[in-house]
Amino acid sequence: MSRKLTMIQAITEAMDQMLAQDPRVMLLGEDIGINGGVFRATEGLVEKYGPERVVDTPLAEAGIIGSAIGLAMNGMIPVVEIQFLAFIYPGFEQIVSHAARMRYRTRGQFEVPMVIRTPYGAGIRGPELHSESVETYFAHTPGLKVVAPSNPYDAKGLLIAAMEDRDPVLFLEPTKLYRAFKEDVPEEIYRVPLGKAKVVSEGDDVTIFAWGAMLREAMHAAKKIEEEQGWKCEVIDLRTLYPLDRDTILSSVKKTGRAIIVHEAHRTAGLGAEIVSLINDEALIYLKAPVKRVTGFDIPVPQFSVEDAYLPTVERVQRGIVETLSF
Amino acid sequence: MSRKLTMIQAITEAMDQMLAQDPRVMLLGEDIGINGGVFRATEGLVEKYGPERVVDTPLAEAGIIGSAIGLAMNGMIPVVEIQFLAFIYPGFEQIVSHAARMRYRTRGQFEVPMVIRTPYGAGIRGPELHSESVETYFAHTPGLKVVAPSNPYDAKGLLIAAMEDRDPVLFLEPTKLYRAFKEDVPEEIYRVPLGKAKVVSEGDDVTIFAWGAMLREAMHAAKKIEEEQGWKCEVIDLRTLYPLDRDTILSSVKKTGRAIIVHEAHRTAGLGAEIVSLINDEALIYLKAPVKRVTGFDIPVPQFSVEDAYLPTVERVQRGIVETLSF
Amino acid sequence: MMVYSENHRKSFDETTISGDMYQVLSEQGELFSSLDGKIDDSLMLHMYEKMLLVRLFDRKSVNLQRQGRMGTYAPFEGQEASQVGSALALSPGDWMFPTYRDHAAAIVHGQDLYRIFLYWMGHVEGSICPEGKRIMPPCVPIATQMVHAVGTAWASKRKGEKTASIAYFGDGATSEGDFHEALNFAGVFKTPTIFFCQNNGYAISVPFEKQSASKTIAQRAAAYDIPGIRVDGNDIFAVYLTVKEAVERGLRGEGPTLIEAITFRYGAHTTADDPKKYRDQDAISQEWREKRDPLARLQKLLQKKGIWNEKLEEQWLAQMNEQIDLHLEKAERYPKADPVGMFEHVYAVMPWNIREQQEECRSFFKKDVKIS
Amino acid sequence: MMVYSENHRKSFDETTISGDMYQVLSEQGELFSSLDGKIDDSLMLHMYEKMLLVRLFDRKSVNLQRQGRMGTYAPFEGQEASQVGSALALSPGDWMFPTYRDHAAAIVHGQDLYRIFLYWMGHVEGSICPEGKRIMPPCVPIATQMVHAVGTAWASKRKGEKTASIAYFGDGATSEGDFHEALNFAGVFKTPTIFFCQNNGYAISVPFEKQSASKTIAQRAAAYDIPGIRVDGNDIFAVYLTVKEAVERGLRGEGPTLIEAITFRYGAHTTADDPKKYRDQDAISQEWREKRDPLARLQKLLQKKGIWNEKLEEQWLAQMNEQIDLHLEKAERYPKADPVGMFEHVYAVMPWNIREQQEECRSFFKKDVKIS
Ligand SMILES: Cc1ncc(C[n+]2csc(CCOP(=O)(O)OP(=O)(O)O)c2C)c(N)n1
Ligand SMILES: Cc1ncc(C[n+]2csc(CCOP(=O)(O)OP(=O)(O)O)c2C)c(N)n1
Ligand SMILES: [Mg+2]
Ligand SMILES: [Mg+2]
Repeated sequence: MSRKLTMIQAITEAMDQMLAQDPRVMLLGEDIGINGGVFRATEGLVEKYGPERVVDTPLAEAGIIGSAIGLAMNGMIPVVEIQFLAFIYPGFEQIVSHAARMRYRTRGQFEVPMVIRTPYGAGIRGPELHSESVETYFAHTPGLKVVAPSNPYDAKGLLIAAMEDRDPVLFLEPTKLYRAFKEDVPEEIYRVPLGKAKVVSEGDDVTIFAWGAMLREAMHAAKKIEEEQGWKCEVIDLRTLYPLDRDTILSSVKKTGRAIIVHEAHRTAGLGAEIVSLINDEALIYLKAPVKRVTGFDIPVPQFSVEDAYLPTVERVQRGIVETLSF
Repeated sequence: MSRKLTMIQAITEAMDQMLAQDPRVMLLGEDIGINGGVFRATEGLVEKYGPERVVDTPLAEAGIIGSAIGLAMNGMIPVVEIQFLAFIYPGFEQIVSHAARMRYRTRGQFEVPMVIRTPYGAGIRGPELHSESVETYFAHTPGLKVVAPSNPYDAKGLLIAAMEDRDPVLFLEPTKLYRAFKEDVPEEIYRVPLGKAKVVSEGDDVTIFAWGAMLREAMHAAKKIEEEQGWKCEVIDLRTLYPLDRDTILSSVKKTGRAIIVHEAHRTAGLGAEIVSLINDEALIYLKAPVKRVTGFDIPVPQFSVEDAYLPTVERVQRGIVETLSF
Repeated sequence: MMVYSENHRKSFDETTISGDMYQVLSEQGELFSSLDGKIDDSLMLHMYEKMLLVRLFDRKSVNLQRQGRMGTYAPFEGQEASQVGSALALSPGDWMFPTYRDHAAAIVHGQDLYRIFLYWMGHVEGSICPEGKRIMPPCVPIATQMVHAVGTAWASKRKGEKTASIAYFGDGATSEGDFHEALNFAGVFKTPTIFFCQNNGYAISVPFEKQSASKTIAQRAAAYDIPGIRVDGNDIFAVYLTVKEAVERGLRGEGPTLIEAITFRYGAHTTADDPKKYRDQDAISQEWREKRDPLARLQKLLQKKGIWNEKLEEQWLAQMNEQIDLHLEKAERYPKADPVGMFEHVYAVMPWNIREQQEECRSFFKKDVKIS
Repeated sequence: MMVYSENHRKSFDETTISGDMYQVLSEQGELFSSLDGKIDDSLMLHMYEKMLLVRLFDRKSVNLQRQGRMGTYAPFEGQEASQVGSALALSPGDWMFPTYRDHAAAIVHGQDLYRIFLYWMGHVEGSICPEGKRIMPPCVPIATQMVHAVGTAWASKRKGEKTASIAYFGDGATSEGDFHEALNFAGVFKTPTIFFCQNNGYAISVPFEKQSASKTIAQRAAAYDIPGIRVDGNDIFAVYLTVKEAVERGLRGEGPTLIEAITFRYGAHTTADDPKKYRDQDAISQEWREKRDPLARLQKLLQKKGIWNEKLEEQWLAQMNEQIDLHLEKAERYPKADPVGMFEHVYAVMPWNIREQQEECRSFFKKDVKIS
């Protein structure tokens, strides 16, 4: 059975069902209790599972993430909510120097199975530092997994998979999509495997890689390109940003010979560069044109009056496709 | 007039001369006073300039970097020493959310002219977290400049340029090279401009990009390749990692048609990927082979008994060159 | 007056203790002690006027947000005495580090109203302060500005300038590591920094009892051997005198002070927040309004003194509304944000990648960039 | 005994106060109060033995480093009473979070000596503890492990296990934000965490006066309304009893305790450090050795009690040196690090990129990888 849910509902349901099923699961974060989280992702959960399992913490991200590390090492499965991605920075050391390394450091003797959920990305007219997309920092950190769903179905399945994963997972939720649309989501517990990209639509002329909120821009652009120019784009949702699903990336590019990467993050040293490099490494001879990066710019995500100009737009993606196809 | 100095001596001299010349300059850090810093970079300076200008701070990196931001905004030029690169993480938020953004946020009304110096990189048999090379985190952060010298001459000139720069500069000092060799260093104050790479040796067959401690591996490999195979490598020291000197990168690759990037950092989403992408963007048609990344692996920098295996070696670079040239 | 650190007891006079916080003006508008030589009638009137202005500004802002003319906004109604009183105790050259909620303080210290409108309208120029002022942009990441206020004060001290720095923050902010590091640094380097905490009892939905096992914030000062004072944050005289003395101490070279001002925000955390979810909003907010309102309290005193009456208030209201409307007009007439401008000021000199991206953006500009 | 937090005064007995720290065993080996029912003769002997063993181990390690048989090492000589006394107060299942200097504590809690040698020889396997133990690897980034010890204790509490967690840290660590966040979290969630600070007066070269304006570390507990105790860290009885009581409090559900143990490292910060640069090393170190040595002090008492003599000591020394040598042999005979192994355990299941890189590395392996 499935019903239509928004992404935020799908996320709530994933946590709800895992709390119900596994007593080791605990939620930690600022305002996630009675307030249900600033985006209402934990709405109703403290009422159902009590304040010992759905914990309003003090306002201190190193404290939250660091104590979650301890909880995870001692048998719990903590799911941390960070209010916005930029507010993860006070806990950066805990993530990079500890969560990501505890297994390595102890040769597998201790592990840190935890999930850090956080809204990310622009497009909701947020104040400064509420719209960041710095997945690169984490995709450059061995020991972490990084996930970014683009739709309700994947959000639930990926979050459950993340909670069952034995490694720390950073779970990036595109704020802009929380309530953007509804989609069929099965009622039961199911998994969408980490590390697997998804071919969202098939095509032969060019591959578009995207994730999170950018997937919709990519799809939109692909549709317009098909309507206007008749070219068929293959659109791939990466879903997991670390480890990347290289096979899916390469087999598509080997087929199309052309690729575009769309991401909100700054261009320089963004994850797009790694995808370009994977293609360079293994599929250079298939390339009929340079791989194109359509990305956020190399400036701080600006105040919201101009955030639409910061973000890749359908038109920017379209132009990228045209450039690539007419190279 | 010049004398032979080690890199650490050149760095000390840069600070010494700038302290002498500019009363706004202040040094801040853990153990930088009477102890002269754990690597002795500030040796003798507190005796010369007093504890008000060469300040032993409490052990708190957010406090150090954050108060340096305030000092910089109010007319000082703070030069912060972080004991090892991994210990910058507690101050990560201060760097990313403040130092890098204050100018932007205030439309240029306030600026943060500061330098954060820190030893980085492996190869000195250091304990865990003493050998990191995470320049990507910072090269993906608009508003910062990132510099990494590979020799005493550049170290002094770049550090002086960084201290005179009006933007915050992260100054990465390759620990392994601090005392590795001596070189002619002019006595007077001089600048090596930020943002300019240097062609260290010219060649037509392949370009090798490197920085910091890896430059020597690159040079060594180039020499062996020339001796053994007769191929001539063009070796380029990037020196500034943000902003990258694209012109120098591209004109060399357009000439040689082949490129190798050598860095200690993890491969995935390392700065090498950005260089591959710049080449892809503008010089794809010149490429005779995939650009090769010879890098640290996608694992935490391991304990020192195996750090030599983590680091790119001359042999790994050589093999990379051969692969590229025989593609 | 409750002072939490020994070495401070001497310097602050112990005029009045009510409950465990320093009070001068009772909730009924009575003075607990004489203000002769400290606060004269004209300053009292000035205090009242400023509180009135910022309250009107705050209400206007909430309304603008509701009408869709402004983005999310963080209201401060109820906290006027804390913000106005503390800001009035500063000298014009002092450095101010406000949060997203401290517009009243910023306005009193010289920020233009239209800038604050611009800020919440999402304009890049909303964080600029008037030339020569040191009013920092509203700080978004909690507690991070506290260390900056150590740095600026430290620089002032090194330069021999008689300039203090004040950091505003909330009760929730006291849980962050930066709070600790800032207080410790300021204690070590004896910087003229005022750490001004508005304890409004909540960090969004989280009440202070969940924030810490400690009963007060002022008591934390002892951990750094600096003075910690708890004041009635709805008593503008108590706030003003406390901050004034803290500034003087700082400028005498005696170091920082931690001030905990007990107050309450009547409204939501931001316009995106629904306080009914986490507290008995109507009752609790009404109780604070009725019993402890910072304006009403001062009004009573002024009325008794015969320097306030309804007519005067109406005049003020008219003038102030006009002033606010002028600023609003200025903000709403402000040139539409030019996307191409967002590439400026990332660096002192624009590097090649940003320059090219600016061109890239420019090429789209006329056609498809929606500007709000 | 000086207790810095009210609600604690009742639970700790106030047997003896010397200076401002809790002492039981005087520097001359006299007992300030009876230990009947608390520490019997055999435990005293055990304490002494353990201190002797770890001292030998420490000296051996320093020598090995000098001989180039080991990398940089962080010696703890002088701090034996703090480390051994605290570790002996734990139960076998308690979680221990040591720093790079707390090998004595780790050894007492069950870590194998050869593992510690391996650690400083740079072996990847140097951080493993015996099966079933909860001895964490030496924590390198200062103060970061303190929050972990909140988490593990919290989990124990949730699971209804009678298990405490102890975090070791130094005086310098108290300046980091994580110190603050850990104490605050533990206070809020009342976790059975013992925050055990060895105040050896220096963070590398920086004396505590420069670390903070606060006079003691124990007094910081008041900021979180948790108990803070200052003990003579060279008095193993005082340390043991204090930690024991803190563990009991924690397991009774009364929350965390901050303990400041006053001690001194006789040697350098690490073998890479030269203490003569920043202190009058010979004089100050000699003074501590002569007046306050943790072993000498206990030896005097044991001798008076007639349960210690030179012969016994010699027997012990012989046995212990043999034991240490066996472990050293084991460590030195340990298989040379296999570079290919460094790719394991980054993730539970190796992803493709690491697998391929492992192959890449393997292909170089026999020829050019220098292994130390
Ligand atoms: C580092 C960080 N974490 C989380 C947030 C999200 N956030 C914004 S305001 C707030 C509550 C702040 O409470 P308090 O310090 O009491 O100030 P108040 O809002 O009551 O004035 C939170 C959690 C943030 N801005 N920065
Ligand atoms: C976050 C961080 N900053 C800096 C360092 C470098 N460092 C290692 S030990 C040390 C001094 C620690 O002093 P203290 O806490 O007193 O412990 P002690 O060494 O005296 O046992 C410093 C600064 C580090 N390991 N981690
Ligand atoms: Mg608050
Ligand atoms: Mg110490």
